[in-house]
Amino acid sequence: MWQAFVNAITKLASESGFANITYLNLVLISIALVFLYLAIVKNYEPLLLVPIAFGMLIANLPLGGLMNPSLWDDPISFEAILHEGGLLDLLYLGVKLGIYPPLIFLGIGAMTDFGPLIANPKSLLLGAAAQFGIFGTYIGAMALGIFTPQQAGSISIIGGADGPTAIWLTSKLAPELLGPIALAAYSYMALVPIIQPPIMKALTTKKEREVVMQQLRPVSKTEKILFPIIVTIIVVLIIPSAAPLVAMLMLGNLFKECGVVERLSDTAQNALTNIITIFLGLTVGATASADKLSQPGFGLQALSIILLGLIAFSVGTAAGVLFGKVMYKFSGGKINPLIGSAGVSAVPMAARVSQVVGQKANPQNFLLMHAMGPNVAGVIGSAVAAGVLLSILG
Amino acid sequence: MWQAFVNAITKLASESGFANITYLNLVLISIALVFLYLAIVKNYEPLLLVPIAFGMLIANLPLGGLMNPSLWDDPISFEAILHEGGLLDLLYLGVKLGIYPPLIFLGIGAMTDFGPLIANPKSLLLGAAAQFGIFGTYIGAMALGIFTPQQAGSISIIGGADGPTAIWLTSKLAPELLGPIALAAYSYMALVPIIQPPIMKALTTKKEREVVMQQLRPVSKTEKILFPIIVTIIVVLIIPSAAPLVAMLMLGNLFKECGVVERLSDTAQNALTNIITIFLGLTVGATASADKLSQPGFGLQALSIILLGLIAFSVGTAAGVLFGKVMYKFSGGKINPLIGSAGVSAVPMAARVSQVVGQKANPQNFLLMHAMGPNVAGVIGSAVAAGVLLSILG
Amino acid sequence: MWQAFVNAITKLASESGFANITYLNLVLISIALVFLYLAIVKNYEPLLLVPIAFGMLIANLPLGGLMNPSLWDDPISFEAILHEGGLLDLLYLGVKLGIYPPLIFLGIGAMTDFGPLIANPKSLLLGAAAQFGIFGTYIGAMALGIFTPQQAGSISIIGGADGPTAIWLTSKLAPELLGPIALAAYSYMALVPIIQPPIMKALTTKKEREVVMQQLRPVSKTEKILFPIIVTIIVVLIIPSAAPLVAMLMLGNLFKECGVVERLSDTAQNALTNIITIFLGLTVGATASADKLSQPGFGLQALSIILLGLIAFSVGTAAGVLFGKVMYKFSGGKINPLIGSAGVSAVPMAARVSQVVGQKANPQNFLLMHAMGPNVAGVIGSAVAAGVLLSILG
Amino acid sequence: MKDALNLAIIGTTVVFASLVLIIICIKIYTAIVAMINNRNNKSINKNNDSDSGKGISVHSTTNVNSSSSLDGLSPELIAVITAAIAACMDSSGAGLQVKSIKRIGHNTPIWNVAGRNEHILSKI
Amino acid sequence: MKDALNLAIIGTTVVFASLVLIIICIKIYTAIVAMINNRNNKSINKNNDSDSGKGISVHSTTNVNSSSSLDGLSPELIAVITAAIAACMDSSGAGLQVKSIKRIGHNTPIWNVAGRNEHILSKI
Amino acid sequence: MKDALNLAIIGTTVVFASLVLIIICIKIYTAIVAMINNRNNKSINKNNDSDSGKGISVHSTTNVNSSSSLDGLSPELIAVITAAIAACMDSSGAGLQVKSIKRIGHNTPIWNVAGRNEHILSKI
Ligand code: NA
Ligand code: NA
Ligand code: NA
Repeated sequence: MWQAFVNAITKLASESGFANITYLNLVLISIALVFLYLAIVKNYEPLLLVPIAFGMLIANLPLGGLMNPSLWDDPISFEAILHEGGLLDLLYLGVKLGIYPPLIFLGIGAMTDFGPLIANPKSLLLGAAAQFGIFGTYIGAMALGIFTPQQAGSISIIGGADGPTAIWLTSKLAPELLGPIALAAYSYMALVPIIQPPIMKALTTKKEREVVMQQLRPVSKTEKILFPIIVTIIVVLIIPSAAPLVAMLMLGNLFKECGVVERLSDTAQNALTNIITIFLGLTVGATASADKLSQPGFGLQALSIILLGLIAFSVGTAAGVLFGKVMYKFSGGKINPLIGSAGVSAVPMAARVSQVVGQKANPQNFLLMHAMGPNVAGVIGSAVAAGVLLSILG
Repeated sequence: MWQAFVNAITKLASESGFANITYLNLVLISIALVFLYLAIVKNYEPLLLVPIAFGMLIANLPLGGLMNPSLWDDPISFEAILHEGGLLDLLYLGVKLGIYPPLIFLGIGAMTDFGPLIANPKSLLLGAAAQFGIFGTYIGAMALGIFTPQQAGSISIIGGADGPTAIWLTSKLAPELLGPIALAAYSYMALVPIIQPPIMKALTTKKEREVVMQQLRPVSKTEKILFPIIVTIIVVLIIPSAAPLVAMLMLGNLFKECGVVERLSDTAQNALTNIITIFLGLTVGATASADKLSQPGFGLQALSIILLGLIAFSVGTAAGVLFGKVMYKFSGGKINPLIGSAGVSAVPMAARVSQVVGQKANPQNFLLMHAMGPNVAGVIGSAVAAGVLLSILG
Repeated sequence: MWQAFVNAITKLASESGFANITYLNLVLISIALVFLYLAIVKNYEPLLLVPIAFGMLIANLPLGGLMNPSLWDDPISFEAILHEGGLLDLLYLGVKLGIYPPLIFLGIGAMTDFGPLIANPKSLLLGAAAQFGIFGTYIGAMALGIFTPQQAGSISIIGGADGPTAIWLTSKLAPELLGPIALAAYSYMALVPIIQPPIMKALTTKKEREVVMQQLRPVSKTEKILFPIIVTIIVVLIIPSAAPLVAMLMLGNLFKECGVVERLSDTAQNALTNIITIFLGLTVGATASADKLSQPGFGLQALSIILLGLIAFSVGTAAGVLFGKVMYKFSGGKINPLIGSAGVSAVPMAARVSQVVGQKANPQNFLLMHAMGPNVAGVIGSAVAAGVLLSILG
Repeated sequence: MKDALNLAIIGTTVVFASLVLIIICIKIYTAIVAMINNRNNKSINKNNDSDSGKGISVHSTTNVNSSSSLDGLSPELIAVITAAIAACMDSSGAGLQVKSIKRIGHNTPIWNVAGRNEHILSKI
Repeated sequence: MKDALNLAIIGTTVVFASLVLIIICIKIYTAIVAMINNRNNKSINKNNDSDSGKGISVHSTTNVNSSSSLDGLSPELIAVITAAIAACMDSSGAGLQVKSIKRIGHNTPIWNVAGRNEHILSKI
Repeated sequence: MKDALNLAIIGTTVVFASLVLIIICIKIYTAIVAMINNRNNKSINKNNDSDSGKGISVHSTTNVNSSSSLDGLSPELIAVITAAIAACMDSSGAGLQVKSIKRIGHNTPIWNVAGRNEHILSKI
């Protein structure tokens, strides 16, 4: 009996995580803990980074069987996933099937006020200009020569400064990079107040930054209701592959603005978005497990993603500001170029940065509302950009 | 390079929706916009019609790939749907598998007070009589000769004046008509205040309309708790095929009345119902796409559905009022026949119409509560009727 | 035509539940009604027992087709379940795939304050000791000779006094006993205030019961944030098979304590937990249908489960109290052994029982907070025990 | 067409049969409930004493027998609400939209507050 | 690399094209809305009378044409909020976090309250 | 039966081993936290000055080091709650059901209010 006991304990011990943990697991666990620290103590986009980092943590504790990366190799058998999948595999179905990001966009749409954009439609140009961060980075990523076009496209979408869009595109083009790209996207979004100001100051004169913009006109309820319907029709007609993101974003906004379905708007913003955020974050984080990331050359790829993400944000910011300067010229000095940087999205952080930098140059300067226009335009812009990338590379 | 650019743009343009939109798409988009207008501006059942109309809109913007009707042809392969389905295909699983309507009934049950019905059980007869709108319309639909029995059954259930019941039955019997039938059902429910009063006035004398009914007795908590349990047992024993709807309706009501699971009652009424409503409306609307509706003869069918739906509502109203007149006679003038029209369900609109018409005849007349009895009885009645239709035609 | 009518009615009647109900159905319906009574009138864990009992009720009304036990025989085909499953089969997927119990643990984690445990880590020993109720019962169940090891393990987990853990383990080891085990687990949890006090009084002296424990130190936010992270790492490393339960419990707690994701914490506690509770209860109850329970020898098994469940609770309580006495000795009389009984979990009932029994011995005695330590430790302890059982028997 | 007529008759029959059966059951069980309530009301004083010595009962038993459709609202509150509804009924028959009178349930988990309470108690 | 550059140019073109098209549409439809609103405002007095006799209208039609981004908040409330924001803006440029001004919607199902109302009405 | 006994012993061992390991870790990390807190408290005055010039910090960092299980409730509030609990504890040992002391989180999206604020600011 003693022997049996010893045997059983030995078997349990050999099945325990202690016996099976790898060096790479430890590295990834450490990274997960750093992200937990950043999310909780430094307030880096905690709503997503807490679940993502926790997912990364538990996926790297060996043998939990919570997620089995081998199930997701092509060709995928859903019957096999249902038979053998762990908890996180099953929740990950919502990512793989492209369900979670559009539903989060539904909630974001129900939280977004497009009023400033409708009042000043030219803002959309700034939201378009800032997407050059995406396409510029794509060229850079391809130039490195270590990424497939699909991977390069997924990395470049970090420059969209929009988490769900990045996750949605990456899960379709390069799911093997989902973890690192999501982490980079949300980290840089949190770092917007650090990254953007130096670029904005370097590219503008004090006189430009001091420009006080004209009060936006009030926008009627009818205009706000028509906006999501019209944008849906235009964008889906031009670039059908962006339909899941844009249509859901606009449906959420229609719920908010139409004023007759407050129940649905409220649930889309809260219960639904929160549930999906938990599942999305946890499973996206869990893809960053040692099982998946141990292929050769991954370290170099990871470093490149970090670098390229920074480039993407910087280029996007610069493009937005420079386009803002063009509009400053054409408008005869009525448009403050600082609102251009808000075009990268990162709602509402980037708009606040415009406000802060503008107010430093001129304490009477309230750019927040003017910057919200390019800011929400950037969300539409990067969804369109994601649609283009998916259409060409998918 | 210029050539490559032109080629790529040409390819994108040929893949865009502009190049692929059909005449029927445009017609259906216009109809969707009309329904959005009715829902938002005219308050036609906006909770369902906003999502349905938006679903119809985006499903008719070509190539979005949000919904692929061909995946739903018999025999259905769920593995294929998971591999190739768009966002709306995946959400439509909840309709096809018959999950959404019962869950909405759970929420409706948690919102419904059966007290007036328990206080005056004879109301159930009126709730039964009004279902003649369903069966009368079935005869009419078959007489037209352009519908299969399954289609005729699905159309006639419009007379049940109960959206989830209509969607549930149609998704099982004639999914190809789901979009038009759902639109007709919710539209006519919104039109109850227009459709019913003339019929009610035509069939009753002023003296009948002036009848002030006796105050309902208070109903004890115990009676309210026992009601959903007993109704579940009876109805599921008699007509098992109605079980998903009736059992969920009654479970929701038990949550509400038992007083010890307020958490569950609250979530059933709000978060759960709202989430399902969004998914249900969006996907039901999306079934009304040109891909699906372009078979020959569809235009005639659609017109017939509109006509038959109106007949169904009218016959149901008339049957309820006429049965109310019978009860007026038998009760020695104690029952106001106007409460009979509320038996079609369309909760709580039809009961309010009884109140309004009654008050017009006699300003001291408060029929609302008395009409709530037949009104909620009509919900049970049409669920039973749907069970019969499914059992015979399914 | 009259003949056709008679035929159709006869067919409907022969398809009705009245014609097909069995003796065992009636017994099980009666039991379901008794549990509804206990849940609603006697407040026996109503949040779970109302849905469980209602599920049991409707699954025993014949021919509703809500649940088809034959679909769940090995080997399971999920494609077949999607094609032929009833409403409850489809919702039961969340049980079978092991999704619901971890998500409920997420909500429980977000509701649990581990502060008292962190302030007095020795409480964990009491939470460990009380798990002897599980393992002691396992020996007893095997000794009876009528259960497989998997069934014995599932029955013994009733002693964990933790509903979701019991359901999770049973759904994996012995799904054929899911209904009875869930009913027994929740019933005994509700009976904790009846079962525990006599055992506690029998095993302790009045002097021991009178011990007033020292005020717990305040616990800092940092300590509370680190706790879930550290426990996840340790437990998942030692016993990976417990990962789904423990990781989700701790993620929920991290949401609660980190203070930066209140949205997620709120939804995890409310909307998500409530939705899952409804689906879990309903489908677990529905497994207790006559179709499934009619195999020979089941009556004896059911009675054994009732008996063994009581033994499990009693042994667990006794083990906790006895270990408490050991700690009383070693601490020089500073620890009140009454807090040991709280180690069985049954949060927060068992801790309240410690409070009540302690206060009876000494009106100045406030043990509640001290008993919360072992109480929440018991949740972790039984999750670990479930992991061990799954690892050895699974 | 004969089939269609047949289905219509069967359907109407089954709907009426089901709902009549429900009527009968309601009549029966409400009569039973009323009977039990009457008996209980008579014996309620006696039971009150014996119950209190019954031992531990962590939750107070919900009083499911009290016949009240008002969930224990105070008369003052009812008066206010009544006035509001009356005003509403006068002005318009159709726009009748009264907000629900309901108490919000408190579902806060008790063990959430344990640490706080203990801390507070020590200051008493 | 040529492909990459190509994709970048195409992408930028499509993004700009889409957003410019949206700009054009916004300009057009806001102009139309403004035109209709102006016309409506002139004829609003006339319509008010004819509308009221139109028959049953259970829900009052939502006034979608009123141009207000403030959802009908009273001036006093706005003054209070304004002061709060101003204070906030002074002290810090970055920490700008204003709570939303919003009315909570009431979605209580009307038929929940039916039993209660009836009971109450009988006391009037 | 030998197998069963074996499993019981192993199970108990593993449960105890896990929970003892957790005890050890709690002891270690709480000691570390306490040490860091002590050090921080000493140097807190110095840091306050240097921090304020650090540049943009959009969210104020959550003060995770403060040792408080009361989440910053004011003493008056605690007094009220204490009284309530004390009253409750006196009357009954078993029915102890205190409502949670909690602040409702505000998760209103900031960009919802942008239009309103801007409009308001222009009136200042
Ligand atoms: Na963007
Ligand atoms: Na009906
Ligand atoms: Na336990």
